[in-house]
Amino acid sequence: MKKEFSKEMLDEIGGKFPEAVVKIHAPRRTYIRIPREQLPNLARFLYADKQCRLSICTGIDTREGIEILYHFSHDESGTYYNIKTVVPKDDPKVKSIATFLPAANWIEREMHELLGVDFTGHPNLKPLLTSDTWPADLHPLRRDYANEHKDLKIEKKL
Amino acid sequence: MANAKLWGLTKSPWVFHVAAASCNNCDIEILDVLTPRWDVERFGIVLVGSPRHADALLVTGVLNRKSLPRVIQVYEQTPKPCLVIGVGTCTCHNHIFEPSYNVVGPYDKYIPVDVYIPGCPPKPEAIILGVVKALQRLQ
Amino acid sequence: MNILGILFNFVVFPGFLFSAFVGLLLTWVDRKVTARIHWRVGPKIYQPYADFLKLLIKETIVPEGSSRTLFFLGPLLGVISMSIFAVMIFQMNFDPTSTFVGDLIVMIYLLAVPAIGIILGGSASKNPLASVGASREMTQAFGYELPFLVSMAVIVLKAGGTIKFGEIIAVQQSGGPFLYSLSGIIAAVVILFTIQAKLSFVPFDIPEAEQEIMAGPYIEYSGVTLAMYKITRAMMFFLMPLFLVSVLWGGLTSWWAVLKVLLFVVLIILIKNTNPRLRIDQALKFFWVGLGLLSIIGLVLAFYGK
Amino acid sequence: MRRVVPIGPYHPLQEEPEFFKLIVEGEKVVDLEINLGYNHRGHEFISPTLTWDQVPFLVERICGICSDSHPYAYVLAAEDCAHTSVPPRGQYIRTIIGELERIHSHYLWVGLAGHFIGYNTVWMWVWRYREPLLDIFELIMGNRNHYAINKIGGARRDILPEDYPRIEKYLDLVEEKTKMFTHAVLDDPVIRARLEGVGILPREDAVAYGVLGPTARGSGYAIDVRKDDPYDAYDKVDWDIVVFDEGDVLAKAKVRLLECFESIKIVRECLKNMPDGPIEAKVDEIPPGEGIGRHEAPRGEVFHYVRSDGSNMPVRHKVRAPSFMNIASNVVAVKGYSIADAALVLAAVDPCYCCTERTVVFEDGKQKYSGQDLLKLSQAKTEKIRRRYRK
Repeated sequence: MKKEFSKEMLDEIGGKFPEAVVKIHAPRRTYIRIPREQLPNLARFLYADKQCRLSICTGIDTREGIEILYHFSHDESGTYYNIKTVVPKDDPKVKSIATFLPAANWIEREMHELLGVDFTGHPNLKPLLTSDTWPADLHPLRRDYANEHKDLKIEKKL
Repeated sequence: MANAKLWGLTKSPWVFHVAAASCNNCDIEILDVLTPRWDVERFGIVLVGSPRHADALLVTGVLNRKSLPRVIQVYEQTPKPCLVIGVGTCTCHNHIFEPSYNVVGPYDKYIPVDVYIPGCPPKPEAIILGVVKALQRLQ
Repeated sequence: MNILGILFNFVVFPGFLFSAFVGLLLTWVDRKVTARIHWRVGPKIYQPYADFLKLLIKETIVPEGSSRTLFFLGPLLGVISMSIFAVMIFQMNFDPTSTFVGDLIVMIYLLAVPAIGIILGGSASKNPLASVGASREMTQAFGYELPFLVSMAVIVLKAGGTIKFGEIIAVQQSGGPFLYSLSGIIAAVVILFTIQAKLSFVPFDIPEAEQEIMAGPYIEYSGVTLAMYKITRAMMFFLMPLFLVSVLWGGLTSWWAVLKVLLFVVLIILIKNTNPRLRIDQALKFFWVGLGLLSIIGLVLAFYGK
Repeated sequence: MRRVVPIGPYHPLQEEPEFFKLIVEGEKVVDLEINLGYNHRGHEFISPTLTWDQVPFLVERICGICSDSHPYAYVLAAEDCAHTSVPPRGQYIRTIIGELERIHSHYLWVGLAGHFIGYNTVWMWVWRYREPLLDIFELIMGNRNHYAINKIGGARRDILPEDYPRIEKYLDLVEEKTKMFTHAVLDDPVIRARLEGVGILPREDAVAYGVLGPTARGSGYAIDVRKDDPYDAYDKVDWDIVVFDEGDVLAKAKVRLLECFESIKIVRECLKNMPDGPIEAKVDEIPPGEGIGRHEAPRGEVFHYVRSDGSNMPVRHKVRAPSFMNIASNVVAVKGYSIADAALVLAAVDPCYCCTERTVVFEDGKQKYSGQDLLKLSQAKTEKIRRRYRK
């Protein structure tokens, strides 16, 4: 039983969210670009109405700004719907989707730590990095992160 | 008397397994040497559950900022004399993880390591050899 | 008997040193048989002795904030009680007339002391896992003591109501071992499982479950104190099957008794290696409902002389 | 009275450092705090400093047990980005290694699960039959672990035809032994008593937490990348998904044991139909763009996302290991059971912390539930389970 990719859902998304820009990279790999205000609504639509499973989120530091991808997997058709949004670097704020999707809880915190993206409304967004001594404003996955960590002090015992 | 002490130590090394930030492979190979094909219980080597009971610490993986204090704590909890055996290339020189921001360098900056066993992961034979070498160091 | 002779009895033969020696030997049997079941070769015969020697020369750490007296008293209690137990059991096997009223009760008490030592030591070490282990040990002791005591009652009943250990052996030597009857077999089964629990062997190693609470009460022990626990365990491993043989299978009448003890030891090892660990509530249920009922059936059967 | 029972960071339950704090009342677990970060090595940071062909060696070292899965997903992502098609023989070789690895990983779990419930005999026996498989890996790829078989565009090493009989011989052995273990483990009343009805993860929570692999399939949530989004040779062979509805530890054990049979079936068929030809396609450069690779690892779907700007290094490489999702679900599965069960439940997802923490994750339990909330939660959970069984 081979599952087939269909364009129906993309059309539905296009109808519901007119701002969305859809790109089909390959069969079963679609990228949907959307403004950040609409992102939680689209995520809720995919998760609650279409039974998509949140796979993971990715944050990328690009020239345009910080790009955030939410990878949703639609297991019935084996398709990945990747919601993409770009936030400016000086105001990296996105509404959290962890409020209704527990699977997003950890990954949003991780992105908050590594990329400095602020997820508003996240239930437990503590800026805690690898260890307690890690400075809160140092984000290793940002492009401007130089090897500052080499100078970081390590509590040395013994 | 000294001979008896040495005999007791070399014939019954109980090891406690400390995995810092390891990739699991050395850990699995350490468990492997307990299983039927290698069976290190022949030599009296037993994996124990508490650092208080251990004579040797098998450390694996690179050290990161968070596991470092824990590893030092485990080392301090172990009754002396105790051996520290580094299993895997990661323990020698951080291996492929050298550029990372979270890796804080090889072990001997923090705790005295008696024997390093290179390999990614070292074969079970190599691990046994490393423990034997460590025991020879005692003598 | 002069004071030196008594000391010799307690410290060397058949007290501490002798039973510890045999116990460690049986520990080796345990490890070897276990290894063979696992398809391994297993340790050499001197292994338990090397372990013991090594623990003696290691550093002994007393955890910060623990109660020092209780921390050392815990392991000591077990060793002392088992030494006394060893002297009593051998004395009465060789000379049943040296018995006194109520010595069976004393022995039952002595068998319960190591568990108390573990509970004391575990609660004194100020470690959350050790206290969980101690509370599990306590719960388990409540579980296994009930069927154990009922089975003891079976034996007392079969021996004609005597609570003298020597007389129990004497009755068996004249009238045949108790084991050759239905209630005797039931009592043997119940006591065998109780021994398993008292030794904390799988499936009843709940108090020290390594994978759940590390080593439970022993977690903070090191060096000499840990060696004392190990030696108590080894002595129990020798003395409890011996006790079982004494009260049910005629005592130490001939060299056959050695084989009988070995038989029970191997049975214990087999049970240990063919079962997963139970949960504490499952163990309690097993002891109170399963073994409790079984032992009461044994008691009724013994009353009717079966 | 509430107490905190720490599990870890150095604990015999797990081979890797991980810190679980069980909040218990007596023996009953009322809450769980998961504290990760002890294994964070920053793979995503190192990856853009390596070339495309070097990255497989890095991602291989994310995890030693599934050291085929991460490179596999990575090369699939790079191939998706470059629109490369792999020659059939390369596809078959990768599939065979992937499935052999699944057998090895499931065997490892069954053995360790035996160890966790104090049944060392199971551990020793299962691992005894795992050894010949490692020999086969050594035969084909020269290392017992860290196989380095995946390469962008195909496979790095060929399986020689003279090695087929040895693999087939091993498959016969492992099929026989898996049958034995399945009977021995699943028919043992004491094991059943320990595993049945423990650590139930209802289907609703499984979906909400996005759990994967055997953990999801044990909860009646039938997802499997090999069926949903077939890659390489998986749609050219005939096999079935194993799904159980109970959601407890026993169901997860059953899924893993029965999956071994499916893996044997796949490897056998692949060996039989193995096409001739080259094992790899030449990939000159990765064009600018993005790619997604998914591979069904023994623990669930491994997800890799790469972004290329046309240079010889990836710009961004995102790794999502299955345990990342599975471990988070423990918070639901462990509540209301005893400490003894908790240890088992935590181990039942076959956690792989080194996978989880290739990047930072940190959970400190600030969300404490009050007693009333907990009561409600557990009632809701019971209700869910009841509804499911009534159906």
